[in-house]
Amino acid sequence: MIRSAYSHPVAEVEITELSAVPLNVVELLSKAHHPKAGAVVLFSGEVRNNNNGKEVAYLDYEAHQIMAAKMIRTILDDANKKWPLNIAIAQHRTGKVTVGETAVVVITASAHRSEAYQANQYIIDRIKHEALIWKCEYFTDGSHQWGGNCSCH
Amino acid sequence: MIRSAYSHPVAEVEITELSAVPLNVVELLSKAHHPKAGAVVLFSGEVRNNNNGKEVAYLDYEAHQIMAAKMIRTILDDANKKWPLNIAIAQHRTGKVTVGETAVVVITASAHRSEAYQANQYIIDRIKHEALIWKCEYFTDGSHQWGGNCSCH
Amino acid sequence: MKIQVFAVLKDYFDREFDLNDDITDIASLREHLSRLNTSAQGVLQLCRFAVHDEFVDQTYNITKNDTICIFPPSSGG
Amino acid sequence: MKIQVFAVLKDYFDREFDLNDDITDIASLREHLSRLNTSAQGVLQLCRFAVHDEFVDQTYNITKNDTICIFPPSSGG
Repeated sequence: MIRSAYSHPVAEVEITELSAVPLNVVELLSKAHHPKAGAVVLFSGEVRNNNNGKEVAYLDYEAHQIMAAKMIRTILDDANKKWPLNIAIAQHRTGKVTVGETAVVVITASAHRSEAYQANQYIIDRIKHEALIWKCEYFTDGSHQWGGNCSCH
Repeated sequence: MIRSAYSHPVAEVEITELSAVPLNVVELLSKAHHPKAGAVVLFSGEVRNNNNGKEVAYLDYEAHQIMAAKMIRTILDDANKKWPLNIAIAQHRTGKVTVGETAVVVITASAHRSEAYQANQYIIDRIKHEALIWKCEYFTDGSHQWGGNCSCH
Repeated sequence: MKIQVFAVLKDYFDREFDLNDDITDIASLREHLSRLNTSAQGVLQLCRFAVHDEFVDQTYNITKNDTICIFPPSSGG
Repeated sequence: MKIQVFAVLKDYFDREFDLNDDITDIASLREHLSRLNTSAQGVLQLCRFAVHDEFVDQTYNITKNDTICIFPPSSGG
């Protein structure tokens, strides 16, 4: 469960940091409104059909559920300390994610847009580098590759 | 009508640059997928309930329809030249927009997220500064103020 | 010529009006309007002008049938 | 002690297994596993370790009932 902001007036949104079922980006966005927020920025990390010249069949995400969820909460808290955000939410898929599906979504909202963009990028950068979530790419040629490089760096 | 990318493989999305009716952000987002795009960034500029300490009742946007639409197309084209985007769309409201409603939306998608963020910010910055669209704020105290500062700079 | 004004300029002029004075370029038009309503002088200094949906500069030669749009600084979003 | 490995480490070890050897800290555990499967030596050098859902460093004293998680470098998204 994420409380969607830290020290500022907040729209309470309850979201699990990790989800084993497809992320409902549209529903998350529809929740991400706040009367004091003039700027909403959404990032959706989606599975591409190719990586390093190989055709991707699907990805499989493994996570240390407890620690990964806690790290995402910490990252969101840190973002809320750095910027005056009205909303900061993030959700990451686990399990099999097919081409075109969303693997991770981050939504930030603030009075002015510069903060919403900065916080959004900060959150996704840290989730990608720090959270205990691993990607395995399965290619159409039958091979697979554990992530080291993420699909959208 | 916007063709959603310039010199790259494109998901064709037909969107009017200006809309006199509420923007359907969720529908725009649901269109903004592309098999080669690993990163989708959406910006929604929404009407805040206050500005400079005064309570906002609603905004009213006036545009030079033909020239504003053309400028938005040019800005999107320029973004497509600067970054390898799969999707670049933007839509701006005209007329009366109430608190919490979206005044402008920009969606960009690219293989990697850095380009999607950069292009998104570039597009909204230029739309805000260059497009022939004017905002008039109507406050709950009955006063009004033609824009000079935008509500989410 | 026909004049169309936008946004805050509507607080000083009609949205659309005809001018039959002998004004031949944009610079003179701006001076003329500044005299018509001195309160608008400051904002007129910041305005851009367009004819036939294209921006024109101060030296543009106005013809009788032109419609001239006058744009204050814009602020979208 | 019980060992749980994640991601690419599953190509080299079982997902979860018991070790009864006389290993007392994380540094020795890493060495031990590197000997068990030399192909994993490189990635083990990059791994982080956790006990009871908290990261632990190389000097952590392992007790018999600990479950030790071993995490390769992560790459979300």
